[in-house]
Amino acid sequence: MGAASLIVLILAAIAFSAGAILIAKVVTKATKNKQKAEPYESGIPTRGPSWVQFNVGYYLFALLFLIFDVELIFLYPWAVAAKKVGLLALVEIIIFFFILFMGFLYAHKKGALKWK
Amino acid sequence: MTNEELKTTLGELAATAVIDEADANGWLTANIDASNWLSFAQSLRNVPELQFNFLFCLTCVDWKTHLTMVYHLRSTMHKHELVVKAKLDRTNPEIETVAHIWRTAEFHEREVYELFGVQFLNHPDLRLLILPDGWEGKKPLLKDFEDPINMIRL
Amino acid sequence: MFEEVGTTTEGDLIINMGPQHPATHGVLHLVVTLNGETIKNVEPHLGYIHRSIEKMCESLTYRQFIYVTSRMDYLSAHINNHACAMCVEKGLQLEVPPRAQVIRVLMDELTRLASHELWWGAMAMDLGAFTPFFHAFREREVINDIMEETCGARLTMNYMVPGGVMHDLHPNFQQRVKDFLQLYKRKIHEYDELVTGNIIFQNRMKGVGIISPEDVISYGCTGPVARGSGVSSDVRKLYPYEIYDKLEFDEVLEDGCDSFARYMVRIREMQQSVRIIEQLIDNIPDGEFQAKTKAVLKLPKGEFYSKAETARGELGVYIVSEGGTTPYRIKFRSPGFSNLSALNHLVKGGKIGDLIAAMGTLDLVIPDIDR
Amino acid sequence: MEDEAMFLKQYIQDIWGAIKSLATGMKRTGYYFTHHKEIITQQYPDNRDTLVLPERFKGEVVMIHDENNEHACTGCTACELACPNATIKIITKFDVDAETGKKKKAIDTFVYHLELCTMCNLCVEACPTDAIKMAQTFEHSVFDRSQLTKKLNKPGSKIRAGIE
Amino acid sequence: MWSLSNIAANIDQWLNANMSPTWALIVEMVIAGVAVIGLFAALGLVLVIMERKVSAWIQIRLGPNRVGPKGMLQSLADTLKLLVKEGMTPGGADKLLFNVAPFVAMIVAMLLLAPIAFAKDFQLWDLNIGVLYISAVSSISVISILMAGWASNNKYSLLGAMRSGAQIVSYELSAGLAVLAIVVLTGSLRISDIIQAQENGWWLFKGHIPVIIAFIIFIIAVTAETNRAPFDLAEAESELTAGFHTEYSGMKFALFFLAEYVNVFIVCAIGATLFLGGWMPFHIGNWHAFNGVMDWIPSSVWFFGKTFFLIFVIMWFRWTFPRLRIDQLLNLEWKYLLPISMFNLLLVTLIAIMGWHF
Repeated sequence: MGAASLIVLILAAIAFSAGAILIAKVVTKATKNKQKAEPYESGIPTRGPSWVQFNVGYYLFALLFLIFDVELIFLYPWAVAAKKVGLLALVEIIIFFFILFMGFLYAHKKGALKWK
Repeated sequence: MTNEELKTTLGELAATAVIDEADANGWLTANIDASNWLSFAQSLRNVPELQFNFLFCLTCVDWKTHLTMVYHLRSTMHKHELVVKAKLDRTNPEIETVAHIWRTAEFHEREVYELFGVQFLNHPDLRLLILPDGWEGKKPLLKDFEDPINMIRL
Repeated sequence: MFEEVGTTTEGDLIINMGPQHPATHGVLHLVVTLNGETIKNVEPHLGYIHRSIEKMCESLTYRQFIYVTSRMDYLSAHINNHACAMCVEKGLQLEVPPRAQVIRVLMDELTRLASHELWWGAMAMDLGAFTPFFHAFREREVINDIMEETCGARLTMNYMVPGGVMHDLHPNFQQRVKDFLQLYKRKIHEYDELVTGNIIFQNRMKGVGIISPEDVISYGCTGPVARGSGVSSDVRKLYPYEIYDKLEFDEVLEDGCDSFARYMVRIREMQQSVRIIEQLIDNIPDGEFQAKTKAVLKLPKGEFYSKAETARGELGVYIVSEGGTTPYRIKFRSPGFSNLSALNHLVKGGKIGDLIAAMGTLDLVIPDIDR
Repeated sequence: MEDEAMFLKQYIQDIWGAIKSLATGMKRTGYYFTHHKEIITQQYPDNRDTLVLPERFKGEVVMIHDENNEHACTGCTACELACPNATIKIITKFDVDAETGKKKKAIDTFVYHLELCTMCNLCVEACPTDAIKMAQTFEHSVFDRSQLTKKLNKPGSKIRAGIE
Repeated sequence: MWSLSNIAANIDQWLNANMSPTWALIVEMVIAGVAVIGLFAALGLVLVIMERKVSAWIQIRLGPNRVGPKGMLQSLADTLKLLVKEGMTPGGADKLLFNVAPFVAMIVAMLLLAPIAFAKDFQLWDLNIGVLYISAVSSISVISILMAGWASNNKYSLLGAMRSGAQIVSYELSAGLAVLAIVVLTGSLRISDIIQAQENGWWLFKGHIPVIIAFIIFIIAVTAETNRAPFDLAEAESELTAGFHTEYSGMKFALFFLAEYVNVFIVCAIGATLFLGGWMPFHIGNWHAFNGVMDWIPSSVWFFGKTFFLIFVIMWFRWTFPRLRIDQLLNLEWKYLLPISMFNLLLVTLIAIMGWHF
């Protein structure tokens, strides 16, 4: 069916979700009260803002991922061609991985992979 | 250390302490003045022959005329036990905290504070632990506590 | 809305865990200060199930107050009752018949086994493994059935009375306990396969929630928490009551000081309990199961303190008597209360997952702490 | 080089040990997945007919009546005193003995508050004439709390002769 | 012979014979849309009851057995229950993000269906970069979780979202490297080519130990990517109550729930396609009689059989293992899975280039 199928799928997902939510809206009887709208925190009113500046630990991994994911994208065309190119492809990828691995070791030594 | 030896050591340590004979549990009771408690506690913990390092029970008794703090101490090294009692004024009960000597006292003193109203001087964190916020004033375990809603008299 | 983001410069997050939280097993309320995943401070707030049992007991007679104590640490109900009965007996200077002593010890050990079973399952569930919970209940149900047959109830038995036990053992008791021991021995290796040996579990537990022997004593921790740090604290060995001094069993000590050590203490303690039950089950002496007592019990004026080893540690019962039929003041030194006070020390600097693991190995029963 | 070799050996050993421990656990759960005979759950409301509770099970307090509708309760209130929760309330009356004309204390109503009862068995222990016992019923839920307050002596019942 | 592709071709013929090409295409699209929605709903129902039965049997319980024969309609009853539940939006929440997040989750799950070959010649879009498409689109799923967690204005949700952010992006790498091993062996990114390459044997059996290692890494990584236990830190029940969907209720929660299960299905389908030959029947060398019997089984049965087997394995993990801690989770990825899968890829390349595979 080709690329048109993507539109079909997106529309189907939206129709399905929206339909389900709408049916639920029609079927349910909603009541409003103040306690109900409070965020759940084990039954105790929350203290302080929920949207806080977050610990850097999580982001480090996102940054690392960015580096490696770019590398992964480079690998896709290589992977398709590897079999045809032959041993040269292997040598190339070893060099590529070596450089990458050095970077990885550097990050490791720097303690970027240690959770703080 | 046997009770006899304990008695002599304690006598030397704090002349003001009145040592009772062993009770039904076989433990000596040292009655001390509330103002001497902190220094007495420190020596109980630190004197090498005594080494009472384990405060296994801390509570208070309401005698209607006065309160009595009761400390049950044990030494895990020397395997001896001692009860220390300190008489407190009922209207304004105050005693030094021992939370820095035996850390378990921190929670137990908070419990006594809210259930009996004893003020522990220099306690690091003397707030309500069990009772809901805003309870201040009424002390449930005192004998004259009344709560007509939640207490059912049989 | 987004302006607020910058205002908390440190990025600390204060989270309420409990009273309605899957990991706190009851109504414990922890206020946790977090920085990212790292715990900076944990502060327990108690009292959600406080019934003031100590106050209630002041208006109950010496026969009546024992039943209330089943509701403290409901998983060690027998042992609580036992400690109270012993305290009253101390006051009355009552000799418990040998048969009653053996029955009491048997029941205590079965209770301890059942309690540890539940703890094992619940702790594995805290760590995210659901299956062990049901497997633990398989064995625990058998113990509960045995209890039900002899005591008439599964959880709050009220089987101990001053001077002995309420009924004699059920005729089936011996056989059913033996069957249970058979089953237990057949299944014990599954505990190791499912949880103890699991690499994820070990990594979650080892080096987490460390507490040194000195701190254990200072915080007044008892039971498996103390023994996990190598501090000898088993009341059954140190201050033997009933017939414990005639029995062959080891006090389980581990020197890891971490959560895994506490875990291993309980696992090995189960085996010691089985050992005690095996020694006694064929040697229950004949005779009375209850000493003769007066209809109305009156304790002489004085103070009485008795202690027993519950599944969670040392339970102390302190009765101040004025010579009447009811205690003037009663204090329960519950093991959970002291153990909980060490929680902040255990988890400070750890992750949220460590808090769950450390709390699991403290084996908190909230009614025991709140009383 | 020695160090690296040692590190690599340790690394592989770690992985091997980890996989082995995980496989052991999966073997155990796999065993139960395929062995349905080990299932231990009961189907509660379905097995009501075959459900046997032990005779000592403490479900609720009942008064024993024999076939002549006679019970053994003298109205001594020992159970009322023994109860920690004020579950039992005994209302007595004075029967006049038809033959001798003497007044005799007897039970009028034995009120039992099931909603307050904690099944501690102390009343049964205290009873000098074994008039009450614990029954094995356990399905106590009702829609109205007042239904939990029960009268234990059956209507028209009287005390069995010879019980003092 | 009866097969899904024949039915599709017949419908196509019939439509083109009776209508103009444009209308035929539109009708086909509608049919396809209805079909995927039906597949979605059916998958949700089947996987939920499967999960509950698997967990029950592992936990020596009976599991649901009241609704329908042997409890098989239980998940239908659950759906009805969720339908009549009120969908709440917490007071302080970012309303737009909060309500859009479940849609994003659903769209991502739906889009991933496009290149999957459900049976012989039965595929929505056999694009030439199928594998790349899958890994690209599946990366978006983390956005829905981050949106949901951030918008909820709930601390548990925020922590859960942050955790899953770090987790999903990390495990994406080793999953990608494991997939690349097959791409190297096949030399194509097209799903149909990959399946065709396994005509005489599945890669898992043809590719020696390195492919088996790649397969294990793939299974571990996708378990983590779909936030399933033992990697369910984003919704770590005993730590963060329900993690990123703590505040979701009613149908919005159901959509997240459904998206999670469909994601599990999709990653297992991809695993089955890459390593177990997709719809290819099981053949053994020259056993022609045996191979004939295997060929007789419809290709869609093969595909769903393999996929559900992998789903079972993932469920088996969930009901056996305790959860990892966040730092251990990332350690596992960065210190073990990533280096191993990089090294493994080299080995696979060597095998592929030297033609050592069968």
